[in-house]
Amino acid sequence: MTESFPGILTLLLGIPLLGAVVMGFIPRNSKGSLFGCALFFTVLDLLWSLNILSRFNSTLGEMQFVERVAWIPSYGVEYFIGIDGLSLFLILLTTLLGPIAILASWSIEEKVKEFLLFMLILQTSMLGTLLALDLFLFYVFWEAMLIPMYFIIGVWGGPRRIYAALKFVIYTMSGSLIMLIGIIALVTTASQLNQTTSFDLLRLYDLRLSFEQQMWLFLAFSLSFAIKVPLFPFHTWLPDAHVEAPTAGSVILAGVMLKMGTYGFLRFAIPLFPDAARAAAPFISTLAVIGVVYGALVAMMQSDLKKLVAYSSVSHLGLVMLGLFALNLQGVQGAVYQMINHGLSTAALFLAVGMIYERRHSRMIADFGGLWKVIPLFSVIFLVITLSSIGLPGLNGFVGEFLILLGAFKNMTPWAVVAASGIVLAAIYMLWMYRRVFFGPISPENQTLKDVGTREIVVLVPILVLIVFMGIYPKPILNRISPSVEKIIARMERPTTLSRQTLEERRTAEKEGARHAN
Amino acid sequence: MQINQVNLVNPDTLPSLAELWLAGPVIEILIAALTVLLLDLFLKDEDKGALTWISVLGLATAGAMSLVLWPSGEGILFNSLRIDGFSLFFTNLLLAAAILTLLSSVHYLKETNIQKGEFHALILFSTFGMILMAMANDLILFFLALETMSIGVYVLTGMWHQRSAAGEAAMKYFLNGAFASGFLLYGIALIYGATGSTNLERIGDYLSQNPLQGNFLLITGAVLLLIGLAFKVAAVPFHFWAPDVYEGAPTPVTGFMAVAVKAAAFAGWIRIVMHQLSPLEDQLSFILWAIAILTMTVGNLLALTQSSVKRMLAYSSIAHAGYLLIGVIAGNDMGGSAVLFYMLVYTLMTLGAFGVLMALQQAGKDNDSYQAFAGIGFKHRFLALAMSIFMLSLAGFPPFGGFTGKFYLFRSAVESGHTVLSVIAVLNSVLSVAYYLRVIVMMYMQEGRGEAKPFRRSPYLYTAIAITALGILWLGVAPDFPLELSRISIASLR
Amino acid sequence: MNAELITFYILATLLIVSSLSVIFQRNPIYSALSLVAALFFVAVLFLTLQAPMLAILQILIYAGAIMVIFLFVIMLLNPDAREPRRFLWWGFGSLAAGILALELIALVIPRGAKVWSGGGAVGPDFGSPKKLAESLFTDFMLPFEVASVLLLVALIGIVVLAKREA
Amino acid sequence: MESSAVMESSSLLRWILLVPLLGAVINMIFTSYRDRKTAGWLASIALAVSFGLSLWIWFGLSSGTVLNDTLFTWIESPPFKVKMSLLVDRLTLIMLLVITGVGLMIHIYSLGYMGKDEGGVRYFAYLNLFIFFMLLLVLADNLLLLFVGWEGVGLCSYLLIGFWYQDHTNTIAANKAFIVNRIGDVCFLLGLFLLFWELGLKGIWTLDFVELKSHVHLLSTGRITLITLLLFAGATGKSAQIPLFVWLPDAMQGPTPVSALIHAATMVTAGIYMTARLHFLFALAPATLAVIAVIGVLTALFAATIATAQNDIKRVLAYSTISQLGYMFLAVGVGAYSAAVFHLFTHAFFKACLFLSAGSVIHGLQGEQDMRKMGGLKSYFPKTYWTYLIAGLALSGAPLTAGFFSKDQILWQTFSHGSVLLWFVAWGTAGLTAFYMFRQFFMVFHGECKVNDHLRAHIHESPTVMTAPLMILALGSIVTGWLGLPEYLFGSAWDHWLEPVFGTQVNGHGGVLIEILLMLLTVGLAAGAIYLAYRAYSPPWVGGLPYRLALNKYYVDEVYDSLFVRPMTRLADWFAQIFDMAVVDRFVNGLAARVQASSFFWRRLQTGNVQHYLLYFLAGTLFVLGYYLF
Amino acid sequence: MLSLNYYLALSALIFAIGVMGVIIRRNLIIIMMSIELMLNAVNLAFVALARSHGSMDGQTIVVFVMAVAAAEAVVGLAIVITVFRQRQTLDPQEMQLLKG
Repeated sequence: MTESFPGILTLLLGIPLLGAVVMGFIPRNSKGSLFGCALFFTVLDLLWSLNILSRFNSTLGEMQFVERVAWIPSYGVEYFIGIDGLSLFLILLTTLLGPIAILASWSIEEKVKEFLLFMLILQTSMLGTLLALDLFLFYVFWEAMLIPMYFIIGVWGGPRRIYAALKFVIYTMSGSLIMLIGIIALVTTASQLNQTTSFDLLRLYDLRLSFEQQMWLFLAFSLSFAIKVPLFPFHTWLPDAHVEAPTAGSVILAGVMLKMGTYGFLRFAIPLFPDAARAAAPFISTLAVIGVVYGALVAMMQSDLKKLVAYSSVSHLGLVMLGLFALNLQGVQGAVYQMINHGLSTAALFLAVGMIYERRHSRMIADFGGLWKVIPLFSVIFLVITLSSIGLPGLNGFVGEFLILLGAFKNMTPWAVVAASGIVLAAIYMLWMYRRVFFGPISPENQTLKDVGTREIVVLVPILVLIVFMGIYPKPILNRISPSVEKIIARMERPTTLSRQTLEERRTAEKEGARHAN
Repeated sequence: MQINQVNLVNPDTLPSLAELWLAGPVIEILIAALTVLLLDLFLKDEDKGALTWISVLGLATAGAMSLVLWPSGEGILFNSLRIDGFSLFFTNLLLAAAILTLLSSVHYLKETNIQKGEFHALILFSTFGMILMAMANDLILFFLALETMSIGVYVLTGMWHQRSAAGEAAMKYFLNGAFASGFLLYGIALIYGATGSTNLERIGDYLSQNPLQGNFLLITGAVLLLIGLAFKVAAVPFHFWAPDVYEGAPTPVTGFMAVAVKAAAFAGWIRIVMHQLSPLEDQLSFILWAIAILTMTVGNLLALTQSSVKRMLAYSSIAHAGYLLIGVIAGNDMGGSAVLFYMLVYTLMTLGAFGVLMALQQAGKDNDSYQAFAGIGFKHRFLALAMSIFMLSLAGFPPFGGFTGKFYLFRSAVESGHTVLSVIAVLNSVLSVAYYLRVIVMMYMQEGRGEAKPFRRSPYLYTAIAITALGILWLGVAPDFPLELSRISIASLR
Repeated sequence: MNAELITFYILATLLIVSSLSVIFQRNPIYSALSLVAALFFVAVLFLTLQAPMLAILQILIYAGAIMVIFLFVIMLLNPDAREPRRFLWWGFGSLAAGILALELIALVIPRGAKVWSGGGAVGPDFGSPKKLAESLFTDFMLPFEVASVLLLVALIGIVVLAKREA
Repeated sequence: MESSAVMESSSLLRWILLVPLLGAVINMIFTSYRDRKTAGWLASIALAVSFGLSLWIWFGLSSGTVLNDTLFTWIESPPFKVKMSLLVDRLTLIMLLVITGVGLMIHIYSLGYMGKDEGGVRYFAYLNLFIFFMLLLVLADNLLLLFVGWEGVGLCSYLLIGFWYQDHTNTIAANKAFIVNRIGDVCFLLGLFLLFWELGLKGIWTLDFVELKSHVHLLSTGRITLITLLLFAGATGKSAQIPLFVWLPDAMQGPTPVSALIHAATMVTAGIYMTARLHFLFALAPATLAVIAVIGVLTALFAATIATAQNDIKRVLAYSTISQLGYMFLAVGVGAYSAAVFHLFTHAFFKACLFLSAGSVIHGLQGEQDMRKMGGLKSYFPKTYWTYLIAGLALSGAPLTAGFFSKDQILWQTFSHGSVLLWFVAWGTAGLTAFYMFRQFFMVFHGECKVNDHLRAHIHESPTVMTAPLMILALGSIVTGWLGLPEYLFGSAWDHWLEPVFGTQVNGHGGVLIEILLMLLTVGLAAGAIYLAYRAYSPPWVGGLPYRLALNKYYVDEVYDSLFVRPMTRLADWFAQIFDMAVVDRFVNGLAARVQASSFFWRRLQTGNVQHYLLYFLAGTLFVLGYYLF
Repeated sequence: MLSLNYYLALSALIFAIGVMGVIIRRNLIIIMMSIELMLNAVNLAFVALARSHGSMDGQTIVVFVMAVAAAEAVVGLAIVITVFRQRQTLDPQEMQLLKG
């Protein structure tokens, strides 16, 4: 079911880029038309992704809308993209958050054009990361994501933006470059076994590697993904980046980028190296669970709203990781679902925090209190988001958390039990924060805050609707996720690798063959 | 009487016209150089712009001639030059580097009162030397070509009289260079002693027919030769001259040195060490390995805390030499072509970066501290954008050429079993991100202190920068054609 | 011990002594003169190796031309002869150079490998101008041409460098 | 819910749920556009509709029939599948009637009580939302959906406790309630997981009550014990049992009708409902049942002793609630589910009535809750006085009141179950109950009036909209008991009604005589206690150590604080302030700093002296050559 | 005919002496003379090797080396003159503008 080259997915990738090009022709000082242009193209992209959703065949676990064109034949690199249940909703999440983040950046006054350009480029590169089925292509997008984000944090960020941006890039990059070596080593091994060089992920899936090889490669891949997730103890770039990033940056960072890590595990590290993944599961789950508890405890003590949300991400994504490494349908499906949930709720939290910040120019919890009195509507919205984030049944967060824990409970009971305590801790820190910000007596400087305006409602309502919808009726989403997850699970359970001995034999045979050929 | 005797030499052994015709591109450069020298005497100062055009035209003609004339795999002029794809690749690479250098230096020279005619002539002569280095099939020819290039560059370094650092740099460069030449020459002597010839092909024959184990004369020769080459590419621990010289030299010369000299030396490295001396691979690999690791680590580590961008770029070029050595160590065809490809990318990135530095030059003085970049990001968008591309590419971010090149290098290393080396290289890359991004930080994320005055609008320079930036993008996005070229070039060595 | 060897030893000793004198003389002029002596001894050694033409060239070019330039520059600049001597640094330098000599000798003197044994038979006109010219204009024709370019470059170089600002 | 039960589909059920939800949503959306009165009426009407529907079902439901209403598949992750599906059997129906009936009374009462509060609209929205979740809890046909209601009511409880959000103590109490509940909820979830996977091992993938019932026997007793213990741990949170009862007294910070509805009549009984719903599971785990019984009776005693020393009018009632819930769990523990539900039912009436009456008093006194500042209020609150008295008598177990029958049944079942010790403690607690109840009654309504003069001028009896529900509930406090008369009188209509759910309860040994004897003992004890309370408004041991312990609630909060809360916050603080920055991040930044420092260090090699460079060059050469030498 | 080894050893020795001079002397002109010594050492080696191989190549090469030596010497001295004009010294250690 390969599509012809500029197919619908290429269009999906191309629309934001086209927007960036068009924006080049808009004068620098007309903020309105710049925003209009960016919004137009991101909304167009959203609509297009909805079109893809409607055409998506929910019964298939295979890649759909696949496009495959040779790109760098001398490397064996292809422009090979496709979509399946794992990426579908992350893509929708990305296209949804794109216009929302842009709309939320209205308060940016300086260098608007550049900002929007970076947002559009970021959009393309994130979508590309999710769509790529060629390891090289994936890596290109994966790294390319960093650049616009680096600028967004570094130029439009808070007082310590430079430190944060640099830390973000260097930290992430140190992981991904190790992965690059992993990719190279994998492809090299594959080309020695198959006699052709190809970065085609789907073909690499079928590769049988020895356990030792798998372990090394898995390590290389997971380091990169673990930093992105971020898994404890690789998380310290996250609070810095979040605190300093402008609202849109935080939204995209938390909403989409962190998912790239977990998505990477799911798409690459686990299915490519199933035995290693299974062997590493206890170890990674331990880190994940530490992350759940640790993130929650640290979040509890934060005095800065953004930092709190940032650490809550550490906690939540720990849970996602636990689900992934439960390595059963419930856990993985829940993890995928939870990725989307976290994308929505954390993005919404950052948006909301950004809105307060715009009003009050402070993110310190201590500066607030009793806000419900003056901005009740905002408070209610914030409450719903908070509740989604702590996994209240009936809202989206619960479905994901429940499935994750259900899955984890089966395969790794002790971890699940500890992780479940994260649910309590989440309630503690989120509600404590909520209480300190929105409840209590109101101080005079907060008396004059304005409630949410139309633009802000437009920003938040789609997320709220999804939060509720996904909590009550997750079936259409879960249905589309599960065939792909089942495929991965099935891959995990296929007969294990060739023994090392056979592999050695094969390799020596090949070497000899090559020698004879010379 | 002597002359008569010479005439008695069998005319058949003299080079035919066809052979000379094949050497045409090289000769063309000489012609251009001499033309420039002569015209310089007659042209009035305001007309000296023509010199640029003559030089560029000469170089471009040489390139065109090489593309048209050169068949593959021939040795000419008593087999001392080889005309093959490899030569073709490097010839054009070096010509391009020279052209870009000349284009971007037009205004720089005007500001700094560097003698224009001599500058052009020396650049052309050096280029001539470099091209011969890439083509040389004879160690002695290689040495002479290297000396031609070196002496040209020594002089270029010291040409800027007003700047006393330039004299110092020239002195340092010269002393180090002559010292290293001594070792190189000693190495050639020993190789000659071991094999009885300086012709690479005959050396190759010798190597393939004789046992190498314990042949210390040969190995010592090869090692000393290696050291000489390592000096030219500024590999650690033979690199110490590089930062000082790069900093002290006029910026166009620095760019030319960082790119062309290195490219020529790597051409020698590939043709001699990687290709002809490949039977010695086992003996040399450890030394190469150590040098490569040291080079990239020291280069990156010391670049980290520089306060001058020019000097940072000097260290960065050391580090890049280390990356390039990975390809040499890999030793396979892929490694060779990776070096070629990366050399191409590196040429564009580095020339571009130095071009931007030239644009920042003010009132006849170099303005190359990080501070000079402060806040230019949103004032001088083109320069800042180009510089960002260069920096990101140097740091190895996709979708720029630097990434593709590094990818190919690492790939060759992994393929030949040097995974550890590539991991070390990768960690070094991480280190390098810090200082490359610092330039971007300066440009976009910090406010200028009012220092950044309007830059001179120099169409030549800006064209050169634009060409390099676009080239890097091209190499990053659609690298297939140049990759194929580099692969064919390496294959032509066999 | 045959005469050859004795000659060699004498020449070698003289060469070494004059070389050391080059680097240990305080006054550059004495150094230069020592160098001339050293070059001369090298020329004599060339003769023992059947390279008469080279011996002549050595004396003509080196002692004649190059050394004159050296002396000229020394006179021109008339540098202060007092040069601070730091013994630690000298120690380092000599130690390193000594090790270098030892290493080179240890590596170069072939240990057991009989790649060649010195002193093959050569014709009587070996080293003659004719032979040299033959070699120079056939196999080494291109290097010869390049050498001329090299000298041209050097020429331009000194003009550029040494010319005073207008 | 016999296996023979007839399953009937009825789309009526969903409307029971949806109407309150709709009310809540409408009120929520139009918070700022709607006046309080309309909002209140809207909420009440929504509830009335639900009540009407419940009644309709009650009349229509024939014995042995189970109604089912499947909406859609909720979560599916094969083999896991849970539907949004509702189920009504007789047990559910009782709960439905309690929730909607008592709820309706409280809604109406709230019209008066909250009529002047500025957050009135929000209040009614919350209240309706609560009703929705509570109905969901009891209507759920599977464990997970039940859990949704379970957490949902927790949320509403949180919102309502913190209703007056401008006061920190309220919101702190709200947080405490939610978090303590969550601890229980997590245990509940874990129990659910265990149940699901254990059954899965047997090839049964379900959480439906009906299917669970027919398959749980496949599980081993050990597993069931673990599962039930975890589920019960969940119940201790929601139903305020030891050790998770601490939130309930604080929950009294909410508006009094809320205390009546959520923290007395409905939500806190969710734990009882859950165990009753899963009685087939608990029945297979005798060890768990024993634990439940012991915890139940201990909670009953413990809370009752605290209640004797409290001076806050609502706190006494709160501890009383805890104590009564303990009774219910005692009943569950001895296998008397029917009795437990019966007590739940009657307790809903009289405790709601008590709370609302107390609310009436508080309302009249403009928010005063300290009983020491009351006294002699009989004349000011003629109607409230009587409703309070009737409900109080019912709580104390005065003969012929509802409490008399239901509590007596529990005591008898305990005794006949063979647990004399448990019976004895429960019996003693009954005395304590009567004592604290009437201590409160006398302190509030009799004796000298200690209300200050300023307030006294404004004391007023509540309007009819508040007293009417009081009277209805008071009536209920008496007549509901008659549904479950003991065997020796007319037999229990109640037990028959619930027979399809719990099966026939076999109450073995003993006999009528002993039953009557025990009953007399209880009544006598209660009468004595009331007399004691009449004589000495405060317990005779005032000032003693036991009194001080009881007054300070046995320092449980403090103990928890120093055992759990403070260590955790200290740990969190250490993580956040020290570990994260000084260890995790320091490692990262330290690495960077180390690299930078070494950069500076190695830069010093680059001296600028060319001869140094040459020496380095030479040294490099020497190393390289040396490598070949050695 | 002497063994080649004598000449090679002598050449190495002279080379080392040249190196030593380059490193320890603090006069640019003498340093350059030392470099000439190094080149002469190489020349000696070339001639000796040419003799032992019986091929003229080595001798021819020496001619080129002389050319290179001459070119280096003049350019070097020109640089020395420039530097001397700027700094009035021939001590390389006093030229440390560029470092770090």
